[in-house]
Amino acid sequence: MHKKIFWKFFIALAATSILLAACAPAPSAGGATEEEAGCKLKIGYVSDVGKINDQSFNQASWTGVQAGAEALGLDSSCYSFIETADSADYETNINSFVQEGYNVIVTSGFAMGQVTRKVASENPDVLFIGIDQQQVNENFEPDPYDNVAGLNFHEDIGGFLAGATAGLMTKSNVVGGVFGCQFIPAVARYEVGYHNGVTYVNPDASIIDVYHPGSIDQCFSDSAFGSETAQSFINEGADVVYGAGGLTANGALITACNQGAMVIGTDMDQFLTLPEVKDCILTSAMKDIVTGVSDLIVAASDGTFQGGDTYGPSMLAPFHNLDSQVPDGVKTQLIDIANKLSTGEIDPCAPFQDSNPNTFCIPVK
Amino acid sequence: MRLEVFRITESEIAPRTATGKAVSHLSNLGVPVFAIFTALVVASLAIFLSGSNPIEAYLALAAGAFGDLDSLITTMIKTIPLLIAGLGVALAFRGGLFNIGVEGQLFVGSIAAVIVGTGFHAPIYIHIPVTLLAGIFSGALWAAIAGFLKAKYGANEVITTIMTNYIAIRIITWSIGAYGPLRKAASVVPETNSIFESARLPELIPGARLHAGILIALLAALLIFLLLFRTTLGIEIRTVGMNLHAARYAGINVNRTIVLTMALSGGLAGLAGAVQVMGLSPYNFTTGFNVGYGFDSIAVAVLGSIHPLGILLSSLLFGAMDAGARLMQLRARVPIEIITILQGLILMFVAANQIIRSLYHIRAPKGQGEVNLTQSWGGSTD
Amino acid sequence: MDVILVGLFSLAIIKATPLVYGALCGILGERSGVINIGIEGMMLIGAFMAFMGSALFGKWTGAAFSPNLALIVGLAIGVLSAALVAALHAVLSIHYKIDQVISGTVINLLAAGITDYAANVYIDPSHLSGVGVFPEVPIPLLSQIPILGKIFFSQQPMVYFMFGLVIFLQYAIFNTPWGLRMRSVGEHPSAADTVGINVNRTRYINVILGGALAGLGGAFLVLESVGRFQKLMTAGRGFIALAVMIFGRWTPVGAFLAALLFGFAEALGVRLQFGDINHLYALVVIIAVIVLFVGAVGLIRSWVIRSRSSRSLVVNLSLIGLGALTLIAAKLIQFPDMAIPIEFLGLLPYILTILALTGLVRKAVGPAAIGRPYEKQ
Amino acid sequence: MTTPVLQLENITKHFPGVLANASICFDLLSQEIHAVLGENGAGKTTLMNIVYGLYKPDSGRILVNNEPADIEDPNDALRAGIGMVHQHFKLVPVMTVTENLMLGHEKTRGLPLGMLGRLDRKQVSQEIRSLGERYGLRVDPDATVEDLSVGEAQRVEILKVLYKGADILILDEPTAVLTPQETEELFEIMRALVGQGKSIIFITHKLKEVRAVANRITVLRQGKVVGTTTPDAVNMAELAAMMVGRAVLLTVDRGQSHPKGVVLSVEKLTVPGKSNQPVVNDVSFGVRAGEIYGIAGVQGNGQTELVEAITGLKKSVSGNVKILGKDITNLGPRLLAHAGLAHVPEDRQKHGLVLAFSVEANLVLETYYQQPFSDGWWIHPQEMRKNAKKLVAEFDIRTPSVSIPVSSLSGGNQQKVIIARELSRAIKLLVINQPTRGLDVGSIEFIHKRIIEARDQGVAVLLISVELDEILSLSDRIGVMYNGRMVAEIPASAAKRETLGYYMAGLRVEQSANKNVS
Repeated sequence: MHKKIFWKFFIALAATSILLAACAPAPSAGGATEEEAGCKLKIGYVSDVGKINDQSFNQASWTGVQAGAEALGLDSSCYSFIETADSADYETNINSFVQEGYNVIVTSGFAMGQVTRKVASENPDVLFIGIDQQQVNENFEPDPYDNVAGLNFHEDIGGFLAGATAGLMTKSNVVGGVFGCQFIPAVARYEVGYHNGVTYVNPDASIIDVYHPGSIDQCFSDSAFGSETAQSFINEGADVVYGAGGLTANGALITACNQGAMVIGTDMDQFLTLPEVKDCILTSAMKDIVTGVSDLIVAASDGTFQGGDTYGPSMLAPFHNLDSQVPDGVKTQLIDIANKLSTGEIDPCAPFQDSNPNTFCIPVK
Repeated sequence: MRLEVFRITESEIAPRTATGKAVSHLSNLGVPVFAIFTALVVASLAIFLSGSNPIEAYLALAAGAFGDLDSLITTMIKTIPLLIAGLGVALAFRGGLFNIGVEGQLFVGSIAAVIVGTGFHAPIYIHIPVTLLAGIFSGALWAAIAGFLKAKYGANEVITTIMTNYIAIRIITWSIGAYGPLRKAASVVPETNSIFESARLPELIPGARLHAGILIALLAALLIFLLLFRTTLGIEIRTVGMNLHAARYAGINVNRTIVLTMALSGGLAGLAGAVQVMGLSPYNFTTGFNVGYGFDSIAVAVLGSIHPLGILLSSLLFGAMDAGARLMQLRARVPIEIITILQGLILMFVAANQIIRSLYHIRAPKGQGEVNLTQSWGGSTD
Repeated sequence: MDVILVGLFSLAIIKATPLVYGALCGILGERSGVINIGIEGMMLIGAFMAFMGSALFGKWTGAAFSPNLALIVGLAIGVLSAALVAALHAVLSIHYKIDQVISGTVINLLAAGITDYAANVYIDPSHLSGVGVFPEVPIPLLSQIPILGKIFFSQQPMVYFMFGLVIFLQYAIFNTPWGLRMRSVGEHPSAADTVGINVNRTRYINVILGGALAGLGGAFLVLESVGRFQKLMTAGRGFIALAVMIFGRWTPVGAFLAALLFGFAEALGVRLQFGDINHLYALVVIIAVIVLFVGAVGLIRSWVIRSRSSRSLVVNLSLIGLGALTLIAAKLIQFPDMAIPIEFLGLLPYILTILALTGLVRKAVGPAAIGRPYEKQ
Repeated sequence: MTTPVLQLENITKHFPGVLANASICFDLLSQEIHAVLGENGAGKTTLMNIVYGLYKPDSGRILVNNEPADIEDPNDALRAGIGMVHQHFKLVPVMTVTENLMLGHEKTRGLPLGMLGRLDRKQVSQEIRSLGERYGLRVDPDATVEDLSVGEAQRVEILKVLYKGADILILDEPTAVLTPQETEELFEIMRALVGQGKSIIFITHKLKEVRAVANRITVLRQGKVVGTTTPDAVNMAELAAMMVGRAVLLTVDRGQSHPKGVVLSVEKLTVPGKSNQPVVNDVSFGVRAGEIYGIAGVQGNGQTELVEAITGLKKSVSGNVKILGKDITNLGPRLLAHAGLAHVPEDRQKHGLVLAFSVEANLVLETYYQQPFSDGWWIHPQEMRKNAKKLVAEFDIRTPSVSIPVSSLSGGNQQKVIIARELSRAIKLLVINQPTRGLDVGSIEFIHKRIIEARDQGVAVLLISVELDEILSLSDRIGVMYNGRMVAEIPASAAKRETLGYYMAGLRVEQSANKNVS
């Protein structure tokens, strides 16, 4: 008896879903052959093996694409994305957009740097924007292509500013940092910069930095690891916790926040992206991918697009809710440090004992 | 006296099995086809809920997999590792072992191929086979650990292979990481050096990406078929898999067979890893490489009813889904996770074939031995 | 040193908690004869739904209720959802008699796919926010005990609940009609059948109850640890839980101790990154502690349980002696400064599992009827 | 004594392809022992499983105390006062006697928490003790079942049924695992139970036992009732004819044996069991070409381990085994096969066959790697088929095709597959363990004939059986095993049931030991 009802229900469900499918709007576009009216640009985005909604640089990149498209007034059918599941697919995925007739292709992540340049050299008519991709040849010599813009950031500067903030704001003189994959240079730059920043303003502070020991499928996505690690920082007396490394770092920020510590975010202004920490987040070490990508897309549209490396600004996000708790002295000191960093007076990436060698920092100027 | 015989007579049995053969072949093929269809229907609900058009999505999926020559090539490239690794999982299943460690063995095979492929220069006809063998042997050796622990201590291979997976992946992550010995000098990316030209698999059609790995995979399928069903070792593996006690009784060295089965299974996984680094540009191992093939290959093996021919078809299906996912995202804006859901549903409907049979009124074939894949969970091999 | 120890052990307990919940899920299933490698998936669904429940409740009711109520609602929904997923596992493996390992694999695939997908299409675009975590509740008086008080009695509610559950299940599995029936179904289902126990119903109930416990483990990650759902946040804990279950010989207390050892090994891996402990020294110490632990557990077993097959007194005492001696020696020796790569520090739990399975610690034999669907002859 | 406590009316039960029970009528009077006699496969166990609620009949009804009873599951049966002692014990090995008895009807103490209350082991073990004293069934309630002997385990089974308050007891082939003396004890217990108001259905295929203990006898054949009678009304031969449907030769014509040289010699063999205690202890004997050496003994006295040690499935710790003077101690099965050993194992489905494999594959299970089936690496399927076709004809294996899974054959035909496989090789020694367990009379006759043929061709045969009749009718010499030792060796001509029974029960051993002391 029960079984029959179950099957009837099941069949009904299946039938409805077919109907729903049939009633849904008809396929809008056939493919490359049809030029859609209203698309003055078609923008494609290929993510790194992380996911689009990683609340980190993949998400920022895609948000940047959307922002750029909106600025140009493009219909949502004019831009699309492919998430990469396997690093062996980078080239196929980029080429898919080429074949579908896209004009601007955004790829994110240093790992796709060489592949993006390869496809770009084969398709000089298509413009490419590579995030975290230095335009260098195999011997690390600058080698710009006309149709590839590399959007890069000095994460070490961002990390240094975060570290300085932490070092100035800590009362217990213990600060912690939870980081994603130690073999990813951007993460290493944040970590080394952070360490140097704390030491610069507060040489007596003890700094506890922890990377996730796992492989790429874990080290950015293990939020429980971040959380547990933050908990142990609190047990050690830390009162400021910095997190850089996707979901792993997010876990650390939320837990540290719940435990009453102040936290510092990364990449985006995490006051906005991680509402759980809005009452204890001091600031974020911003890497403004969104504006950077958006600007480059607009440039692609109005013909001002230039190949080669560009560097986005590295800065701190507003203090938001904690603004009143940050003394004016600290604020001026941070501005001073930011200036020194921008002139190269401070080297945020200076190696220290046992520091991560995987930074590949580019000096300012 | 009442003396009728109520047991079935031979004349009753005979026609059933004669036609039964044809019927069972038909329904053997029918179940997976209907299972795939049902999975597509169920998954279309999820696609619809996310605001996309399921039909558009599936059309894009098909176009991305078979739409043009380039898509076809992508499908074939995706099929290669799934086919080889799927054969590995199936071989273990045939021997009564569940090798969840394919992921790690595949990594080990890739790394070994990289070490040999970048270790020395040699003529192509030496370098390629040696590099392939390095992948096979390293994967085999890594898997044989679990086989040995099973044979010697009765340690359950599901748990040990999960653990050896973690161990392999962590060590390899270290080896290409910031401090690792295999890290390509002066590279921003955590990657190894590219293997030398002499150890790269040649492209079948120059410039078309499709490399000789497809031939290796097909050859592997043929060899595994012959091994399982035409050799004495195959009989031994299947006997151990079906009935450990009878195998022991028949004088088969059960412990040796377990270790050997595991090693062969791992060898195939290692081969899959080696073929990947030897066949795909930029011919090196990097972070994010080959993630997930180990687990997909389990689904491929079960979907292919652990038979080389079936696996040929199921790996093609999964390869096509992986390949088609690009256009499905690009054209229909459907997140790639739908592929995982789809694969899970297909596996479920194929394994629970009664659901499909009762939905579509397919009769079950009689007298077929069900393969119990987990015969010695937790216990020793006694 | 106290601070380090307290830190290490409270971290170990936090890391152990989801593992214990997962292992208890495995125990209920396997004790009644159903393998569950879908623990990972059930935890993931539990985590996802606990977040959805608490966050949506918090969002819809605004500040009308205390956030703890939202957390409790989330907890309930997470537990129920995981139980529902377990029901799917039960239907597939008991009713449809499909291979239980395959059924578990299906659960894992579907859970990963569905939660990822739902997070993409709903959580992220809607900027759904978590409502915080359960607060720490130090137990009066007990939390004042030096060291132990800080480790065991200054925790969050779900940690205490885990302690209680371990003790309760240890009692219930071995001393109540429910436990007796469950074990009989896992050991000799046809014997249970002949005395009127409904084998399949018993299995359904226990697999589903187990799913609820896995849901607790998942909910813990969201409601006490991280504070929001993150994709694939279980990160393999369900599989480790399986190993914990076997290591703990299918008993709740055993699983708890095993999980603690795992948690400790992992916590140590993290703690050593702090940079204030010599890595080699730590390694020697942990090996000594494990030897001590094994000896002590063996000693307790042979005294308390009078287990027939336990190791001899001499072996246990010499293990304890060896461990203690090593500890003292480690104190005296000056170890060279050497940083072990963090990837290797993280390997300890996995190697421990393999050692546990090879019977170097103790031979593990599971329930006799495990993995086989019950059919009347 | 005259009121029926249980009546079965027109019970019919189909299984796929088989009509197990055809419109069976049966009644059990109060305080009677009613035997249900029939061959294997006659439908006895099916009928009783229906009474006990494990199967649902397709049609027919059950009356208990003249009231129609709706028995859906064992709980209903127990509530109606029906309890069953199964042929294969339904006891959980890792649990204690107390736990096994309370299972399903647990008593708790302390707070009334229902399923989560505290098990009252003390109270129940007290009850078991007093129950045991009342019926003369002594067991230690705190012992773990896996540590009990077979006889003890059976007593636990009977206690379990009594403990649950059954008035009607169904005993399914209870004597299969007992010595003649233990059987006699069981009969005493049965009479005592009947004396105390219980009624018993006694299922068996052994004619002598039926005559010894039953008040009435109902004979089943091929799912139907052949007739109901009393022990006084029929003689053995008539009963046998009712059971089998034709006149049966109760003895085997084994002719004269012509023993030649020693083929198998076992010297001081000791084999350890699970807990390293010897389960085969210092056993010595020899088997000569052209003779059948039977080993009698109650199940679980070391025969299984002895066979496993001789056939290479288990390692011995001391002593040695020789075939034709060649030391083969602890060699693997494959080398033993080369030395001329054939082995028909005790459990054909566990050891003897791969059920999922085809008949033809099972027929080459040990020889698949040899000529002509293989040249070492590749196999030759057509040779295997040829071989299968030949053996199927020669050994009268009833199968529609040689390529179907052996699992779809009947038990008798499965056993024939094994015997065909073993006898088709060039062998010097045949070790055959429980050759006819669970088979129909036709197959039994066929297999016995084949064993004697093998002997007459000069093969040395080591026959192990718990069926004393089988040993007596086939063997030329008989050894008796008790508690891991070979306690007697008697020429068949001098062997009597009673004497063997004493040895099997270990009585003579103790007596002789006493003599030695005094």
